[in-house]
Amino acid sequence: MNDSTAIAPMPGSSKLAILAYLGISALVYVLMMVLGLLMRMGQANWLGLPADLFYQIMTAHGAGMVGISGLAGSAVMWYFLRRYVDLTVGILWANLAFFLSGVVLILGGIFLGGYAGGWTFLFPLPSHGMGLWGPVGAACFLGGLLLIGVGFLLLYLDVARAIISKYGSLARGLGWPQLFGNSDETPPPAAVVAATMVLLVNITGIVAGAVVLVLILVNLFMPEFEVDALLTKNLIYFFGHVFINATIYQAVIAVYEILPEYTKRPWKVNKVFLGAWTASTIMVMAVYPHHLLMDFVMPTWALVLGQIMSYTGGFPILVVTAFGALTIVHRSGIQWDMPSGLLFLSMFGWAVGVVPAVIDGTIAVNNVMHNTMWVPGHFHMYLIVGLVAMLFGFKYYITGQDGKPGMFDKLAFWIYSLGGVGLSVTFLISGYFSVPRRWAQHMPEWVGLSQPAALMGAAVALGAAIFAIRFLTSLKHARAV
Amino acid sequence: MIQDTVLVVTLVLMGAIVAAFLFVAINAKNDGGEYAPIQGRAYAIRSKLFWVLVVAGVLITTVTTLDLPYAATRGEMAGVDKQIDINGKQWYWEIADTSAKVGETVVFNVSAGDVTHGLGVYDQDMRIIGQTQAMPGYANSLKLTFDKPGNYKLMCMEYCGVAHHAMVSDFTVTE
Amino acid sequence: MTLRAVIIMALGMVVAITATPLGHWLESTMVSHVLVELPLLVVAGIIFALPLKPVSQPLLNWVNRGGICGLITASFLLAFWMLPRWLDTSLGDPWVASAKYGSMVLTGMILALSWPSAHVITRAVVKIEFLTMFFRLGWLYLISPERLCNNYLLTDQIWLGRGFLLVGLALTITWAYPILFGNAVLEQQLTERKLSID
Amino acid sequence: MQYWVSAATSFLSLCVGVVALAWGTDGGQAWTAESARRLAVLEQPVVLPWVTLLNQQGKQQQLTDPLASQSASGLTLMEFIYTRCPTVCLAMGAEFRSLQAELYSGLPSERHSELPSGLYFRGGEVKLLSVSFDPEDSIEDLKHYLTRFSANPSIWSAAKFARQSDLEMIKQQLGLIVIPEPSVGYIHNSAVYVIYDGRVVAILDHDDRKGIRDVISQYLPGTAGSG
Repeated sequence: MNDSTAIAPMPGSSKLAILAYLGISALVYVLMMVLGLLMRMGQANWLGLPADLFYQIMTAHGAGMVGISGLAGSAVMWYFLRRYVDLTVGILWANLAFFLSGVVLILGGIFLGGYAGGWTFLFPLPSHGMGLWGPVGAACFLGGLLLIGVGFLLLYLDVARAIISKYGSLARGLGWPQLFGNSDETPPPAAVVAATMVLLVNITGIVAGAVVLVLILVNLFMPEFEVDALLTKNLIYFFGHVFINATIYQAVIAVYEILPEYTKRPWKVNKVFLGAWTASTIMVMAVYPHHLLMDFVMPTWALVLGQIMSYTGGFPILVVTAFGALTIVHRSGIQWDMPSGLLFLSMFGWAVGVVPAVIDGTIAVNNVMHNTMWVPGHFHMYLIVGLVAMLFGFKYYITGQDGKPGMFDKLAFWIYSLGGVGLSVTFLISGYFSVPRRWAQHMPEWVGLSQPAALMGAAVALGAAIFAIRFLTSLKHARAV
Repeated sequence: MIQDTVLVVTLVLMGAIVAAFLFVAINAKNDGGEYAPIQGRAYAIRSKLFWVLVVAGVLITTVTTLDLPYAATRGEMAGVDKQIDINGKQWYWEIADTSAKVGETVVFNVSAGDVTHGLGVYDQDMRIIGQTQAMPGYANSLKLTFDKPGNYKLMCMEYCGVAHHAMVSDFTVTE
Repeated sequence: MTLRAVIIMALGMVVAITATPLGHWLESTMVSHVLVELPLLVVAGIIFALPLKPVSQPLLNWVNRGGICGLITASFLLAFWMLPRWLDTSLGDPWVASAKYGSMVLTGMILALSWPSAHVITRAVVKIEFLTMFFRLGWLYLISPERLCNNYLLTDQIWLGRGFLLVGLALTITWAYPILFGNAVLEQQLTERKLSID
Repeated sequence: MQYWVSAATSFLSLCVGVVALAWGTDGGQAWTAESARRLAVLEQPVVLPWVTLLNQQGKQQQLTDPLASQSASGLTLMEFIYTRCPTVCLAMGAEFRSLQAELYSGLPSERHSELPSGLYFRGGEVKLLSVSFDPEDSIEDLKHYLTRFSANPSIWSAAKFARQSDLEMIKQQLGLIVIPEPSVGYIHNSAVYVIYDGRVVAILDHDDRKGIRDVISQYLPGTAGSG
């Protein structure tokens, strides 16, 4: 690899790659937030957004956010995991290459091919563009997703290889001998446990996604192969749910690694911690039927299981990770700066977002809340205030911007966090008023809800833009990888 | 209305989490010295919290799964006054009958002709009283009892293409 | 058993399949055609390649580094004969049938000459793509509204679909188990060939 | 250097593979042998060989000329059956019966505009022919087959091969597959063969009514209404 372009003073292809991941993600986040803002402004009647463009933007916003979260989360995981295992830098670059080619295809499919079938490509919508898009546009979109999947597959396989060659097996990576047996060996560090969980669920998810994407592609060009809509939906939600969940599970490694540095208190990997991550591994894969609670034809047991998993899935987050963060910070004499502040905020965002999520996962509630604004309400809470805060916290950390934050940083922190909470709460309140999600045009009585939401969205985008600029202008101070 | 309960419970629980984080954030800067005692107290609280959540979870799960909206789809039509077939298409609803009487228990047999849609039934205050997915190849049966007369709306809840938001039909409940 | 004996047995198997009623019998149902006959030919090819390995290694290092070229070629050969059109045609046309037999043996040989030099990530990708393809094909065969091969009944096709899914499942378990719970061979492989991509 | 050679060979094998798959599916158009032979016929019509058939009256006739009355510019829809067939041939027969009703409206051509959509053709210019490939089918069996579907003898005839060797030739030339199967009789590929001017110009699904109409209006533009 050619290192001459690496950023001084610490050359290294891996550092350059991690910074490329983070830089690209910072820009894409801001861009996607602007797209989100445009949608909210459209719904607020402040912007004349034609419906086709709205839905194209919606598709780009969804696919873009999920994809870039996966990319940025994997950078965090990679950065810390490399402290413990031997990862391959070439694979990191390869993933980025696959990702960017996938993005080109997806954007082409959406804005040239007119594809506006939503990032969830709910079958058989991709083949029913009704003139707005044709099979080629849809195929570009789906092909782009496939390419991105291949890249991530390579990355997770390399992570698996590295973990297995050091610890022997993935079960050991999850600390099973310590959890279930009487092993006295030191359990693997938190980063390894989390990475093992993530690679397990994501490889499984990518395989499911790769099967269903190809089947939908076949159907696009050979409609006589009629794919079962319910089975497809199961696979899509399995894949989609696992992937978006895993973004947070890999980014949280930053919290495990950085908060102890600040508080001089270790984040102990004990049985409770290991048990929580093993439970998460299973629950993240088994919880997806909570997306299908309104598919009455699904087997009742699967749906009840979806409700139960959705409730218990909150345990490891609330009782172990968020509680652990609180414990480690409480009366620690921590110095509040951008990394510690954003990471602490992120734990709050994740924990608080679990509440509306779990409540919506109750069948009786889902019956009036499913596909209302309540749903984006909960996940915007733990993506904006949780995941993205986590990622920007890490970006401040890696560019050495700890210590006393500047005025702009502080301002951005408060604009971003209050805007994020406010935006999510307006989503939730809209859900309370039964406003459906994914509507280009809102009924007059709902417009009043979208207007404050648009303002909050603008605040979030502004805050994130300041974070991004601060990151990109501090790259030269970046830590060694 | 169930939405009110949901909102109150959500706000209370979110409030509790806000309080916990604020409490820790405010106390964070004071150095409490040794970590072990702090950790010990925290673990004690955590195990209590765990058991509270477990017990609450068992109770809530039991109560909320006693009455599931799936019976009609499984063919239980006892006490049903009327069945109405609804077929979702890009972008309109084919509805066999657009009216019912107050007090009637209606089962909507919902399917789709092209792509997946979602049938949401909105009351005159524009609040959802029930919904189900409309999928090609499947029929979901949504059972509802209309207590109040008025103009209800049937709206699409699952994104189905560029005129998704225009997929609204009227449904009248008379005395 | 000596290598020579194994090769003679493999040769016998190829002859039996291509020149005796055994082949016809295996081809009488779609499941045995695709999931027994073709894999047997591939296995024969793998055996035939065993003595070639030391001889061809210098050339392979040159044109087939990391086994990539070979694995791509083998994938396309397999994909080609998974096209219902050519599987179907091979039953009536002796030329096409010979091409099928030949390319399956060739696939085995290419695999045997590529796999040992393939990087562990390459192997994992190939394995995952392979089992994913079984799930896709199984699903497609189960939902196909019409006969894909004129020579086989619709029910035959459905059995093959189920067969694909079963094989996919079996492969998943076989390959996932050591990764999840560990085995010595795997660990050794992984530590020996740590990296070489960048 | 070694690295680049291998990269080049890998890329080359990728290209060759893609080309091979494209060739093997006629550019993604023909994934099955059935679709391949249909595509081939569309591109290059097959000239029918001189084959003698025995029709339901026991009379000899040529494959290309099922009804003596037929004019040279006429069109024949042919399908291959066997009369004991419990499954697909029944469906094919039923389809031919309804096609016959459509073809034989009994109206003169100047009144075609009065016909409801779907009833396009005047009888006499399009003929139907069911050919049995089963050597066990007798003249009587053919007669029964036609009676079962209320065939109009001026439109629809049934026939068998006068010499079994002709069947082999037809199988070769048209890609007709007939495999004896103890439990069901035969496995065969069901299709409608459109014969025009002694050549097979299209092969279609037996229930592809729209496709059949389109071909007819393509070859006999004067007789068919607009679809």
